Amino acid sequence: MGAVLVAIPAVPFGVCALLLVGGGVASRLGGAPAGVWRRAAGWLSAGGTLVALVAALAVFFAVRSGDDPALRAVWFRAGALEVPFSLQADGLQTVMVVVVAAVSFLVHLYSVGYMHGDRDAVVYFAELSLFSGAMLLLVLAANFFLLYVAWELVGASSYLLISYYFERPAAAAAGKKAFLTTRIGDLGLLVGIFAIVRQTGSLDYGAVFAEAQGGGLGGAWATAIPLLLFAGAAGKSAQFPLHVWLPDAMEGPTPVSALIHAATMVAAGVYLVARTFAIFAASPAALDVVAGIGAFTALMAATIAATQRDIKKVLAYSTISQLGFMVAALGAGAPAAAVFHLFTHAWFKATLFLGAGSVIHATGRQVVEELGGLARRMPLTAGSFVVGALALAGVPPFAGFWSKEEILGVVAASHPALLLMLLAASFLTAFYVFRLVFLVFFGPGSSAAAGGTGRGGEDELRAQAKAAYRESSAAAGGTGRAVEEVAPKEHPAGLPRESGPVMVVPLLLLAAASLAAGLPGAGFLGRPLQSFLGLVETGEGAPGTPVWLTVAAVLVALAGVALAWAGYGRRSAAGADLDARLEAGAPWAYGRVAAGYHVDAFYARVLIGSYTALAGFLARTVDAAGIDGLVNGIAYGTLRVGRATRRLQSGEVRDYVAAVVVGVVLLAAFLLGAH
Amino acid sequence: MTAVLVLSAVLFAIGLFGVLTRRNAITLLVSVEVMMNAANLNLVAFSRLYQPELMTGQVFAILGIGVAACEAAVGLALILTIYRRYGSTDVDRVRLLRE
Amino acid sequence: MSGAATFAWGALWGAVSLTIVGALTTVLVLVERKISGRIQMRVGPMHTGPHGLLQTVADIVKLLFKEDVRPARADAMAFRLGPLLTAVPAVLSFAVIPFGAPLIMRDLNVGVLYFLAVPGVTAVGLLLAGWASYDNYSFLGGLRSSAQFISYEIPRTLAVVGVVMLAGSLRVSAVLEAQRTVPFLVLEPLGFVLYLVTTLAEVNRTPFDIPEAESELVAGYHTEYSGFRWALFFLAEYGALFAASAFATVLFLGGGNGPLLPAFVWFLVKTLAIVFLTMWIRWTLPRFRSDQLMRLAWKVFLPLSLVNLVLAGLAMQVVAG
Amino acid sequence: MSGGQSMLFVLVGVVAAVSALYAVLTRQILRSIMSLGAFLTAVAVEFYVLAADFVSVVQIFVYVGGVVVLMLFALMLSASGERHPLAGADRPGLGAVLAYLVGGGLVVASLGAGLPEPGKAPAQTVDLLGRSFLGGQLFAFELMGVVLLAAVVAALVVARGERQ
Repeated sequence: MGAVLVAIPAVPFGVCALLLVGGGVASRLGGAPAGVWRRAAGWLSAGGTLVALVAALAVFFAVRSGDDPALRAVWFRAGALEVPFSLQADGLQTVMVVVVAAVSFLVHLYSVGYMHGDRDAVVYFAELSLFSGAMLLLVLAANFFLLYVAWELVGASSYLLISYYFERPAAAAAGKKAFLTTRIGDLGLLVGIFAIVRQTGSLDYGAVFAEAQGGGLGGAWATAIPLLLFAGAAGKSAQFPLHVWLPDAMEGPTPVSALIHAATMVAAGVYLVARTFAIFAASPAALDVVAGIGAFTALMAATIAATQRDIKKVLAYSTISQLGFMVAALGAGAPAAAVFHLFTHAWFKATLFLGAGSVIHATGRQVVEELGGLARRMPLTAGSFVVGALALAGVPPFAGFWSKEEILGVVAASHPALLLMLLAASFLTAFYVFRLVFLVFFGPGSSAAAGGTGRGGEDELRAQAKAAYRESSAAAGGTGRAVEEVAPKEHPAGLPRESGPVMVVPLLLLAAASLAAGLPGAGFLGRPLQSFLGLVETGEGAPGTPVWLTVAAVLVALAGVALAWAGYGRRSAAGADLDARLEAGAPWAYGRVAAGYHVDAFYARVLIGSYTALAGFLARTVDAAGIDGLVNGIAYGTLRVGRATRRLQSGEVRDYVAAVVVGVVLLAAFLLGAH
Repeated sequence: MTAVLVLSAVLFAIGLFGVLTRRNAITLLVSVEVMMNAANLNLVAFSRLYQPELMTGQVFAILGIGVAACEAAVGLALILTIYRRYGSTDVDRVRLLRE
Repeated sequence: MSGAATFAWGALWGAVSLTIVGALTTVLVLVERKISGRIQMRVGPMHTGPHGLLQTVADIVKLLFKEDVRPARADAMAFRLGPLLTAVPAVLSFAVIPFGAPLIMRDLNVGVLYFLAVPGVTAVGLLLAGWASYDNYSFLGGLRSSAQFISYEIPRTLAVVGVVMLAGSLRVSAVLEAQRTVPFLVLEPLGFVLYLVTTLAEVNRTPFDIPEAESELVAGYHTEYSGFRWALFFLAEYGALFAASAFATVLFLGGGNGPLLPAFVWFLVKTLAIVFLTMWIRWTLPRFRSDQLMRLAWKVFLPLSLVNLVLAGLAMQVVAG
Repeated sequence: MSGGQSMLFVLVGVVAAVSALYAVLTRQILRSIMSLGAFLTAVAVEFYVLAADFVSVVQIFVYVGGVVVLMLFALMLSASGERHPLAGADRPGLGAVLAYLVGGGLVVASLGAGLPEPGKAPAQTVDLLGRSFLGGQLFAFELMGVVLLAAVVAALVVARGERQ
């Protein structure tokens, strides 16, 4: 089974290398080979993740039949520390690997259609494969060192993917922002790992967890280590205050957003905490911090999401909010519930994102006011989007209901004070997602008559890419007409229509999953998923959500849906009715919320501004005056001394001889005197 | 033995005086040769005094003579070059070492 | 031998040497003129004395009483030193020539080297003479002669080194002892030829007699000399010729070794045979040009003398059996 | 050294010192060189008196027959325009003081050392010297060869360099 474990991350990595090397060769050859390779890249890449998925399923069934696959080899030694190269697949990791592999596969498949005709498709798929491979490695790693390597690989490849349209300043900036923001968390993780090595002398999961459960971390470290690890998790999982990168990351291609949000990058943080929960369990204080941050993030992001006008922005804040739910569950001592929500969230968020991508792909727009009435034009997309929305809102029996209800249950049991925040967040969740549904798919189609000249930045770029493609083809000797036939025609001038099967099939599959994904963890089925995970829990007593809470949750969700319908769905030309009214009612507050509480501006002004000021001070005062002054002073002093002593150099050999003789005489006199 | 040492000291001083005062490159060389001979004299004398059977001092005296020959050859080549360049063998005119 | 005795013996030998050289020069000049006459189908000097035997004696008398002409702007000291420094080494080199078993002034430890070193000073004399004359032709002649002298000194010394290797000593008596059975001419024919040819150059004999080239340099470094000083150059030339021939006898022909006759006689016979050989060459061969001469020294004789060293090594193996 | 030899040594030593002094002091370069020749010959005699006959002959061979000739060549080639080149002296005061200090110091040290007279010299100097050269002092011998070669090459390069 060890070979299968290695194959899961290795195959996507191999595909990545193959794509890049082959792409290099093909672009050297130019013309037809380059085109063929570009078209083949997507299928190769998807094939790689399919292999990973099959392997992951094999692992899953092996684990379920009682096997415990693991691989262990010594990687290298550093002094007394032995760094192993070890993979393993216990319950949690098996579930994660299956989810990651499955979502990756679907996103790859979807990308084949979405990226069709893109100039740099080979690079895109290579990066996507790298990302998937890194994520799979992260999930399978059995020691902290390998985990950290994979962790950074995920960060690096996400940077590449987010700034894929690097010609666009916003995309480049977003990639940089994501990378730098998560690095802050990564630093915490790294220090945490150092602390772990220092306290336990081992990197191995098993050894470290055993030590932690036995209270071996010692005193303050027992709290500091989980908090440091959580810093890493907060970075990757976009928890307050490190959440700012996620909305901007929407600058990447939509499939990338889906991949990042649904199952991979943001899940890494939650997975990390769940994986190392044995360490967290040793420190109630750390758990309280985690729970507080989670709940706060959930509510804050939900309010922001309710005010956004860009589909992808709404979904981005929604992800942050849902991650807040998961983190709150972790803080409440129920990692199983968090993973369960992660599991269900993966499916329905992927559904929503791919649906949104489908809409953008078809219309070239992504601002809600410019869209509408698409349900008739794109029924399949609309249907699956609604399924995803219901799941997100927590309406039974969709997937989100089961997991969210469980989270509410554990939080109510451990941190009652936070329950209200989460309920409010639930309400807002239902509200903003159905606001999206009503504005985009129902009502008068403000976008129905629009041509392909929308202001969707992404599509603009795609159009540019196509133009460039045409130019290069023309330069290669083709006639203009032949090029026109070769160039992809996804955007007929005219009405938007349903996307092609490559995009719709994954969408439908995901929608089905969004409907059913709650069942493995549902209480009435005995919660097989949670027990399969085999995680340590700190929650007291039997987990189970009180009936009143279930009822309250459902009612809250329905209330949100109803408010959305009232605000946006009822009237035919509703448009931004409720938005306008809210904004008019409390312009000050609404603006603050819509701007994400100005966290970004705060960072820009306080952190970056002060840092820049400090750097400026150092450069102008300390460096220019102090250090440079010292260096220049030394140089000037040397020059002056040289000028002064130059007179001694008469250039006459006899003078030098005389000097030597004088020296000899003096030395002899000295020696004789000493004698 | 004392006579040898005194003679050698006197010769050395004479050569040194020449090196310090003479202006012409050839006479400089002459003075240096005087000094070297003074040293050779000492070498031979001490060889006889302490190691008459080993001849080490004489070996080095011969070595010194060889070095003197080399020095003369190279020095004179330099003098010729200097003469061709400056039209004189006075070292005072050769002040490239200064700046 | 005490210091005083050494001094007395040296003075005696110096006087004897000087007499020998003077007499030899007188005789050899006559002999040469006679031989040259025979070679050139003439009779040579015939009028002074019977068959012209007193011709050179008369010449010497003439030279001794001739006016000593010195160029007006010549450097007086150098002008006087020049001929002296050419003549004195020739006389000094007689100190290590073994005319017979007891007839050698000092059988030095380093006799062979002494014989090579002392005539080396001649180069200084040649330069001085040419320089002091304040005459461009003399100056050039002096430079050429001394350059020639120094150049040929190297292959000459190396040729002698072969003999020293075979004899295993620098002592003249040891060299002779080593040739008791076989003269080194047999073991070292190349060395002998090299020594002979380079000796011709050293003593300015044809085909290397540049100073005699009237057409080019008006007789070279001694153009401006006359009278007694000129006689000194003559003395030096013939003294050196005889000394070099005598040393050829010592080094290659076994010195005084020979049957029946006394060593002294054998030595003179052999030496005079070589002297005759040089005269024969002089009146037979044409002269080299100055540049050809130098090229010959550095590009032919120097490599040949190195080859000779290797051959001497082989000969040592043969002797050692 | 016997009494006669000591006397000879002192006598020749005086000659050497006088000729050295003249070589250093005279304004005529030619005379300086000639005087050097005399000095070198005197030193060669001193070597002989000190029972270093091989060194003595080498001194004549190399110095008188080689170095002095080279110096004459240099003089004549470099001063061909002026037949009696004169060379002055600078700062004789400083030179005299320094030379007096060094020489005086050395003389005082020599007188104060009280070294014994050397014993009888070995007879086979050349044999011993040869064994020393090819035995214990082989490195010095080889080094001298290398130095000579380097000097020949250097002299050639320096003398030819200007013509390019």
